[in-house]
Amino acid sequence: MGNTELKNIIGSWSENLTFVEEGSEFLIVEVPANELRDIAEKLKTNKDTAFDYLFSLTGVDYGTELGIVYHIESTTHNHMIVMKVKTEDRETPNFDTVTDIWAAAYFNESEAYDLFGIKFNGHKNLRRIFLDDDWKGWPLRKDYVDEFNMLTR
Amino acid sequence: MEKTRITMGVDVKNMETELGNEFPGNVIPAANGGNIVVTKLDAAINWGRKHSLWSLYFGTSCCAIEMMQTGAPRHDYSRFGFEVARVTPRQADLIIIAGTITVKMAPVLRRLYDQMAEPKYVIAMGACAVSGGPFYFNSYSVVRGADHVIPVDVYVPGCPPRPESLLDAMFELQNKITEESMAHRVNNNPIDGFDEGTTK
Amino acid sequence: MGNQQFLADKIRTEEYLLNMGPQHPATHGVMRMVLKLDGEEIRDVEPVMGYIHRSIEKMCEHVSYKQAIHLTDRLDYLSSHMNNEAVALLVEKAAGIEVNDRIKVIRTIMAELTRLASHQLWWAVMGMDTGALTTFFYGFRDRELINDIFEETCGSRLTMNYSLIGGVRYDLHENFVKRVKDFIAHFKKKLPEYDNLLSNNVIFRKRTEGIGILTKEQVIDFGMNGPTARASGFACDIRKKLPYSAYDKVDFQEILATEGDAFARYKVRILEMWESMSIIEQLIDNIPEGEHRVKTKAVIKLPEGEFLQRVETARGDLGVYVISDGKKNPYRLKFRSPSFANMHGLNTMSVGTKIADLVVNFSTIDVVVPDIDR
Amino acid sequence: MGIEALLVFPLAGIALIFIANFLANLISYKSDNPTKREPYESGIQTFGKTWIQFRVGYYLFAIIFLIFDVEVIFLMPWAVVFKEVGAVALVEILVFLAILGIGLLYAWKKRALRWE
Repeated sequence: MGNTELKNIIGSWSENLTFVEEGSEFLIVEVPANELRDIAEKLKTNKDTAFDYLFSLTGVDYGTELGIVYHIESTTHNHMIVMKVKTEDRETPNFDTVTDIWAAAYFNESEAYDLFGIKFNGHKNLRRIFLDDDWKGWPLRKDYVDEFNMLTR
Repeated sequence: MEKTRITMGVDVKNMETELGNEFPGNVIPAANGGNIVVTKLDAAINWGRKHSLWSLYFGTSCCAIEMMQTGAPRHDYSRFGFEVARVTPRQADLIIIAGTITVKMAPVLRRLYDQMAEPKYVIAMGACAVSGGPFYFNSYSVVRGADHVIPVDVYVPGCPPRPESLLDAMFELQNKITEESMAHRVNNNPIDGFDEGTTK
Repeated sequence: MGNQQFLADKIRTEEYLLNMGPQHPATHGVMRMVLKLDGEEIRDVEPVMGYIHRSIEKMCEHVSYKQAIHLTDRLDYLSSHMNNEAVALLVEKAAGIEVNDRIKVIRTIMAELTRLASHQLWWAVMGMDTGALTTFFYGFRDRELINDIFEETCGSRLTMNYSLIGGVRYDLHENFVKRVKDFIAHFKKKLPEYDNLLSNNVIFRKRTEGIGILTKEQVIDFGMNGPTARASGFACDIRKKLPYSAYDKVDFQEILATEGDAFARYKVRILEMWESMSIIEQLIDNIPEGEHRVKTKAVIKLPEGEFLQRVETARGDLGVYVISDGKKNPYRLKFRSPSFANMHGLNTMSVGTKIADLVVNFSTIDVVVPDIDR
Repeated sequence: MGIEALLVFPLAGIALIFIANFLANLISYKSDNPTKREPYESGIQTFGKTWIQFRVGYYLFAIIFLIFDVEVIFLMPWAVVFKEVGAVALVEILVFLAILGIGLLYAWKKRALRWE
């Protein structure tokens, strides 16, 4: 299914979604944080979209905002969509979890928390999976500085 | 019979002066360095010990594949006495650090080294174990060299080193064992100095 | 004799935690699994990763695209060529660099040889995990032949760094074709030997059949991929879905099984070895002529925007996702690792089974730990 | 020669133990550190209680195995002298095996061999 039909179907669900077409081969949907869960729910359950395969969940630091990029694919219709969620607040950024919609988000959200500090409310076991528990700071953020370990060249 | 080999080993005594501050963190010099007097009894014991070094099953990343290749039929290190890779440190004499040591893995390596039975030897295999290798710069979680964690006897360059160079490192370790003497045994002071390879 | 069932229900048993820790023969590297056990039965498996987290994604933000290719070798070192190819394809597609047919065919042959080498190593270690040490020696003996081929053409045995942006580093060695043909002839005689040694071995069958069953829905929900997912019937082969390099010019069959248990995952990989050999045979005789490298600019800058490239490695589909802001190094480079996704299914597979079954399950999802920790 | 031979064997055995230990201590490296005494659990400190109640089935299997293992040890000397002793040895061993067979039957009926 092409990007335009996808845009119409998803556009009908809520007004404050913004769609971006250029700069990427897939349709990009920017979703406000509070509507994340039910858009994700609709994406999976709706018959025509049927996005049931969470391909990847990436944490990104856009300089001022922190965001999560979901690449979701449909195994029946073989198309993919990119869903983005952003938040301004860098001290306690948090989004709703999607582990009960796609179980593939379980470790991915722990990784986003571990490397970016983004919390997911409702996640059963949110912990640092890669770094030590007493590691200070979130390493993949752009403003992470650690002269203790990191020799930048 | 004086051996006329070009030994490329770093002179243990004045290691600090040579390295200067380019190499971050303090390096734990290997304990059982070369000594002078090797009695007949030492020679007999060392001969037996050097031909039956069992390595610990410790492969963290890519070098583990080359270590397995060295154990496999073509390069077969059990021709020289490294018969088998034991799983528990209690039955291993030699730990081949095959791969990167990260900050989270360093206390585990340290604990395994402490739990190994004496006499124990260490081969740091691959650029990551020698000095952090390709992950020296811009990486926040890699210990730059396993000798910040435990004293290393033989270093093997290469990323990953060929099985032949690992075999050569094993011969180098065997030469080092022949020159060991009981008089210079490690008196049981546990080595300290584990600093995650960081610039203090 | 009274009919009192004194064994199971009367006496209360307690659960305890056991570390199947970073240094363990069955964890294929430094994966740590905290097992909640009742006697020998597993109640819960919680993988603790990060013992080989080398912050490759942070490093990629400081290096240019050409240098990033060198780092991808260390990700999933058993399919190092496909990782290089993934980043190379991404940058070529994004920067609009056209690659001639010779390069595509060389890349496909090298990818299939790497897949064969990886499956051989998996088979060797799978035998060792289930207690048969001979498979270790058989598997590695044949793997040495592939290493000779790689060494002669790419210069290195394991981390080859052979694919570049706009081609491959060296042209094929003159007796590359002869060596590959000899290897295929040799391995076609040896693979049935593998079957007699392990696949039809009754102990191995008993250890793997009916163990760790995953249905197709579970596999999709967990986001699993690669041979592990194809064993449950989920057709996720990127070489078929989104063909790249020379995969569209080759006809091969995507191996699917339906049982979804450990033996199905084993069988899928064995049959995939046959498919890889048939792909190489179709390509080896007609490698087109041409340049092995296309002229590219010294510093390659990608236009603004984001790019995704998916490649089928030996473990599943590796996704390289780049956000570029037009500079010479990527703003954010994320590797979507196949083994990291496959780890989601481990808990469902092994709850209720014994520790020995967990070893078999873990070995059949064929995990490479630096691919998980990145 | 009878009584001395009887004494030489046990004494030689005990003497060998002490000699071996003494030699080992003489030439061995001794290094002791706190972590060496802790149990080895793949490189991680053990956590959680390990002094727990586990299934009784494990204990039963161990005991039953022990019985029949010792039984096999008894068969060894019997097999060595079987040729000289002839048919009487066969009858003796059958009686021996029958008694232990009854033991196995008892365990079987008491469902000690059932696992689930």
